[in-house]
Amino acid sequence: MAVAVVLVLVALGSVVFHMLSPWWWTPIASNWGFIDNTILITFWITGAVFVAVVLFTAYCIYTFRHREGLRADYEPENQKLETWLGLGTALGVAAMLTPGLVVWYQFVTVPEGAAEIEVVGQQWSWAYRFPGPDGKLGTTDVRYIGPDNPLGLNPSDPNGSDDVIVDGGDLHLPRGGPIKVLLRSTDVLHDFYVPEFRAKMDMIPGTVTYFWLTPTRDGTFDILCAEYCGVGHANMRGTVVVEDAAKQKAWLSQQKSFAELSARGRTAAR
Amino acid sequence: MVDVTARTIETAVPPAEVPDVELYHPKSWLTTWVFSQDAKIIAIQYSMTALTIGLVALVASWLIRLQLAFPNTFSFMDAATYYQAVTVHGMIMVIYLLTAVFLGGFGNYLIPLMIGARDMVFPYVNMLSYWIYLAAVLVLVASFFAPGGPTGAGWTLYPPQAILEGTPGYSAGIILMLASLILFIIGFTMGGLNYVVTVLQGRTRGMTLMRMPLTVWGIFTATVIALLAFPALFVGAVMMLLDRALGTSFFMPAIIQAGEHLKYNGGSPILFQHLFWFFGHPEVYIVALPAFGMVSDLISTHARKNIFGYRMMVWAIISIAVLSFVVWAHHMYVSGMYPAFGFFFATTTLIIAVPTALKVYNWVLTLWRGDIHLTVPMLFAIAFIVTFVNGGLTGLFLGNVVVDVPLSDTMFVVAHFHMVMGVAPILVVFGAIYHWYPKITGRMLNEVMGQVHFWITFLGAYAIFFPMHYLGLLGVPRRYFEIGQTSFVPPSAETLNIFITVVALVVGIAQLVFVFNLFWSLKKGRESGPNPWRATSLEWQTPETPPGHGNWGKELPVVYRWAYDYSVPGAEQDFIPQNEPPSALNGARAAGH
Amino acid sequence: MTVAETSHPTVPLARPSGLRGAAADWASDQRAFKTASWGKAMMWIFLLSDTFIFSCFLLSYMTVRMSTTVPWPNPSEVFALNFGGTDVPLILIAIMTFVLISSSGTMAMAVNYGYRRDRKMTTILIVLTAFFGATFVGMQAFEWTKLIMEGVRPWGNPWGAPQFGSTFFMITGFHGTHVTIGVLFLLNIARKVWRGDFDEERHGFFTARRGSYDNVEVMGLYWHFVDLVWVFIFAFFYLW
Amino acid sequence: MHTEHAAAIHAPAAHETGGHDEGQQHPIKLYLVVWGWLFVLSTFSYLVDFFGIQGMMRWTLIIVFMMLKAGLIVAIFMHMAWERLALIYAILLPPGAVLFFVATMTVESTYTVGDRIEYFGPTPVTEVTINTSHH
Ligand code: HEA
Ligand code: HEA
Ligand code: CUA
Ligand SMILES: [Cu+2]
Repeated sequence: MAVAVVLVLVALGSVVFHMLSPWWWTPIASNWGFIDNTILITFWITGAVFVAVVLFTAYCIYTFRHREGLRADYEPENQKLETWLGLGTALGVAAMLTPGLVVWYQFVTVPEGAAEIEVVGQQWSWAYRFPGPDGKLGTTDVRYIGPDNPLGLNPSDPNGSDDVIVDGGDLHLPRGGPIKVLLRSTDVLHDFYVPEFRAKMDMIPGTVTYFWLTPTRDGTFDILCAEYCGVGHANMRGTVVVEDAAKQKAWLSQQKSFAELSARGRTAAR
Repeated sequence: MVDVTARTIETAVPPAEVPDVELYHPKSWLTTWVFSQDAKIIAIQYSMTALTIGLVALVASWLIRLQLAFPNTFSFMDAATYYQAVTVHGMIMVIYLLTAVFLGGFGNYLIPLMIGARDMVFPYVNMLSYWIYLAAVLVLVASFFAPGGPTGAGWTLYPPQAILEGTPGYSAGIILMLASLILFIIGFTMGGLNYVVTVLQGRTRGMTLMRMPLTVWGIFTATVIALLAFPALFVGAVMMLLDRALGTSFFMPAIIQAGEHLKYNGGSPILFQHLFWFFGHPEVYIVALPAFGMVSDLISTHARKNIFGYRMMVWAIISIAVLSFVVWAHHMYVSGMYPAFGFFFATTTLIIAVPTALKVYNWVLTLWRGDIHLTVPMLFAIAFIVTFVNGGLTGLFLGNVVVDVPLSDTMFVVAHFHMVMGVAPILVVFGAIYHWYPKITGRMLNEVMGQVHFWITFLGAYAIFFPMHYLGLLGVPRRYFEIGQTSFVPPSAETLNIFITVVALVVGIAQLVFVFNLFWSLKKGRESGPNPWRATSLEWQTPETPPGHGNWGKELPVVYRWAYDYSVPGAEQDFIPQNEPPSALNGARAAGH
Repeated sequence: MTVAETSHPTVPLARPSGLRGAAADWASDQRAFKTASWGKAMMWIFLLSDTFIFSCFLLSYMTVRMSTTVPWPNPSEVFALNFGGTDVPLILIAIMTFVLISSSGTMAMAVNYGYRRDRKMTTILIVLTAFFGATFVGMQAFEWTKLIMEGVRPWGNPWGAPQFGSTFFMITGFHGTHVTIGVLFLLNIARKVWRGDFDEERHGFFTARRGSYDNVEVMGLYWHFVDLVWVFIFAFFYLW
Repeated sequence: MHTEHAAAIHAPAAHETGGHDEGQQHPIKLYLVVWGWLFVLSTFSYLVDFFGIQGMMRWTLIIVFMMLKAGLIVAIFMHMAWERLALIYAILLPPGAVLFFVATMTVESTYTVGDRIEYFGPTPVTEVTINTSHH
């Protein structure tokens, strides 16, 4: 009896908690509203299943609780029922999976002409690189990294010399256009994660990963590291500023290029 | 409808016997109680060791919760300690507690009894299995005291981080951890071969696979996948050990750390992730399938009704086991692996939900028109259904590749796997202990203490982990020593964290009631008699309780029916033991036709 | 719906063959593998698990080899031996392969003689197997020494990707360990055969179970497996 | 065909644990023939390398010889050919999971190496000295 009541309370309480929860996702700032929609679909379907299963359980417990003289039915199986339940579940699963796969297709397909930027993670800070006027990022290698070459650009790659390097500052992104974010790490795994963007991806040392997004809302957002990377993992923060393209361009033009940085490095060394 | 009971033996043929000379005969106190080759004793040794080390993991979870609720409060807590606590907590809970208690504990105790065998097929190897397991636990414990402490690499032990400076315990801790895992796998393999071969080759007369209790099915299948999944972890551990100790570069690309170029070059960090999850995903079913099996038996027995859709249950277990080998990369959706894998693995992952869902339906449908006795084991079983469904459904979020992108590595994942693994199977462990304790000791566990334990644990655990999903939805990452100042976490989340912690402490303390009950009832518990739950399966039909040497006295039982003949129409009692010959049932429909 | 079958322990049962037989075996009571003793079933399942271990080693080797951009040393040259001024590629490995295959041949025959209860031949053949096994390990030791002298280390080598040495030592080391363990067990079994333990169904030292010539076959399974693994190592490590 | 053979040679186990002493009995000649074939096949694989055959041809030959050898060992030496299908399937089907894993890793490592070449340049850096002081 008490169990049945408690189960009803658990089911309803969970729904009420869901409705009233102040801990809902952070307002979105990218094109990945599709992801939110998929989550919503999933919430609806799974929520309904959860409530149905728990309420039905509660009902059974109440109705078929032991009383003097009660005897259970003998019913080894009912294939028709099981088939229908199986089909219904498959349908529910398909209803969630299909939109999920469609959006995943969008997620892994970078639109033509997306601007490329690079984010580099290291224990426990972020650095960024923009292609210079030539629009191309130069090749890199961890083994080039040195005091005047913090991101390990290939000195002999002409594409790299005009690359703009932001080491230690905030990241500024232009609103409105698709951006392909290339992710690289120089030591261990990290994960570039901005809750408002929804998208995230691990950075793996020894290779380059990516995701893409279109920032849609101006603002200043936290960058977190979402893959455990040692004791400083929780302190590996950064800031990303989304602003309109002109402003972002102005900011970019104030940053140093690789050529400038290494020239400075060479003079300093002398 | 198939008449499952119709499968009976017409003539009683003399059962296949292991002659007495071939039984293990303990010769001294030491070989009876310590270096025992009797599966029942080994089972108790496994369980006690696992529960004891489990308490360590429970204490670690308090440390974790205290830090998350009250950052900057405790002087004993810094980031390194926190990550060590998280790692030790996760690793012990999954491997050294749940895997060991389900397979080494319940497996050893129940398999021979439930299939009508005198013991495991190779008792000596079985004994070695326990001692190697104990060694693995001791090596793990030794790492707590090693210079630098235990590893703080997270239970997933991802390289390069796991073996580099910057991770606590990167020098000695990780080496001991890997050594301990390797030992565990060797020990487990010795036991696992026994469980599998005993089920396949050691059953008594009339015990077909399709008459076995689902408990045996769950444990058997879990053992099979463990034997095939642990190799991947073994290989990963060996390779990481070499990377750490000899400086090989299996998982290590060129790395610069603190301005210094390390000697590594060209390795593949993501290879380890694949190896780990090729093991890791089956592993979560290794701890889920035995729970599925046992909970089926608890529900059936205490609802006095046959388990609904037995054959479907068996096929569901088998298909979950098979599918579990082709879904592993759902833990790696945002790992930077080849992006198109997402399509495949999302599909297989969600397909697994269908057999699992059928199992859930069948549990609930077993309650339907049952005669439900709300005993303590039954309460735990019901609580399992609720928490498992909740956790399983959040798994569907994570399995649906694109939905996983924002949720991965957040507290949502933590909430998911605690609900589905940290709560649901743990509830089954408790329920199963309340259920089988009378067979093991001859006494019942105290009912009042059981009720107290149940309510606090069930409601408490739900209150801990249900709200936690919402922290993840907010975007709070997992494995965060402290979230500190952010623009997106409202202050109210701190209150929520404190609430969770307080409940966790209460639930933790409540386990002491259970521990106390275990010891108290040993002497003071009500005597149970051989079959207090009036259950059908063979372990309740032993001539002695607790079962004596060789389990069955002179003759092995002969099995005439499946394990679920409850409330058979026309039968006198509401249960017919598996070894009750058809002729003994006056007019019961169960007689072979 | 299959009806439960019972197999009588002493009277032979005509069991169906093929797929129906498989279904009938799985649906029967007592034993799923009708022709396998406990020991044999256990060994087969252990070997299945071990197959997964070796496969994981090999696929890890494949992965690191395929993902590195550094050239891979040419095994054909690395494992060449110099005979009278000409380098014969891979010759040592070829000889090792023949030795191991021979040991497998003698082992298979030992099993056969065992079942014929020809104790003398069985013992001789098992000892011969152990001898071939030991020779194999010896040659492997030679090969290791040679490579180490040439500067190959687990963490690097003079010719290219460091993973070459790592995987080489790891995989051949793990295989060699299997061979070594096998040799020890072979000698033990040989002793038992020689002493007639299996004719008297004498109880094992550790276990209460009675000894029988089945044990020779179980040992053989292990030994052939070790050979089998070498076939794959030879193809994937040395010939790739 | 071989199952009838099996039925003929296997008197069922005399004893549950002891197995069956009637066990596997085949003419010794069979083993010698297989032994011979293994020698021949090994020689063939060796010759593939000796004559420096490259490309698809090399792979095909290596794999074919390997599979033939493995098949002979498992079927004859390990007596798999005379086991009942129940055992054969139980042993031969699970490695399918491994094959799937291998296929996955083939794709994964091709992807990795492609990325490495694209972003780090095709040739490794050799002119930069690697600091070996650590370790
Ligand atoms: C017992 C352990 C257990 C079990 C059973 C499961 C079950 C499932 N898990 Fe979970 N999982 C873990 C333990 C477990 N998991 C752990 C430990 C981790 C984290 C490891 C780490 O990173 O540290 C994890 C992480 C994890 C991830 C990775 C998340 C991430 O890191 O980003 C994913 C992603 O796919 C996932 C999915 C699933 C799915 C789809 C199921 C499914 O099997 C669930 C199926 C069940 C149901 C679906 C409920 C019953 C169904 C119904 C009642 C009907 C439904 C009806 C309709 C859909 C219409 N799990
Ligand atoms: C079975 C597995 C299991 C169980 C039972 C638990 C139980 C608990 N876990 Fe655990 N947890 C993990 C598996 C488990 N956990 C794993 C795998 C991780 C990931 C580690 C990583 O990231 O590397 C993790 C991580 C993890 C985190 C995330 C840390 C982080 O990411 O920063 C947190 C935070 O709250 C947490 C809390 C708790 C709490 C409060 C409990 C409990 O206190 C809940 C309440 C208690 C019970 C339900 C009773 C449990 C009973 C026993 C343990 C038996 C004890 C023995 C006897 C009674 C004799 N756990
Ligand atoms: Cu960087 Cu976590
Ligand atoms: Cu999983």
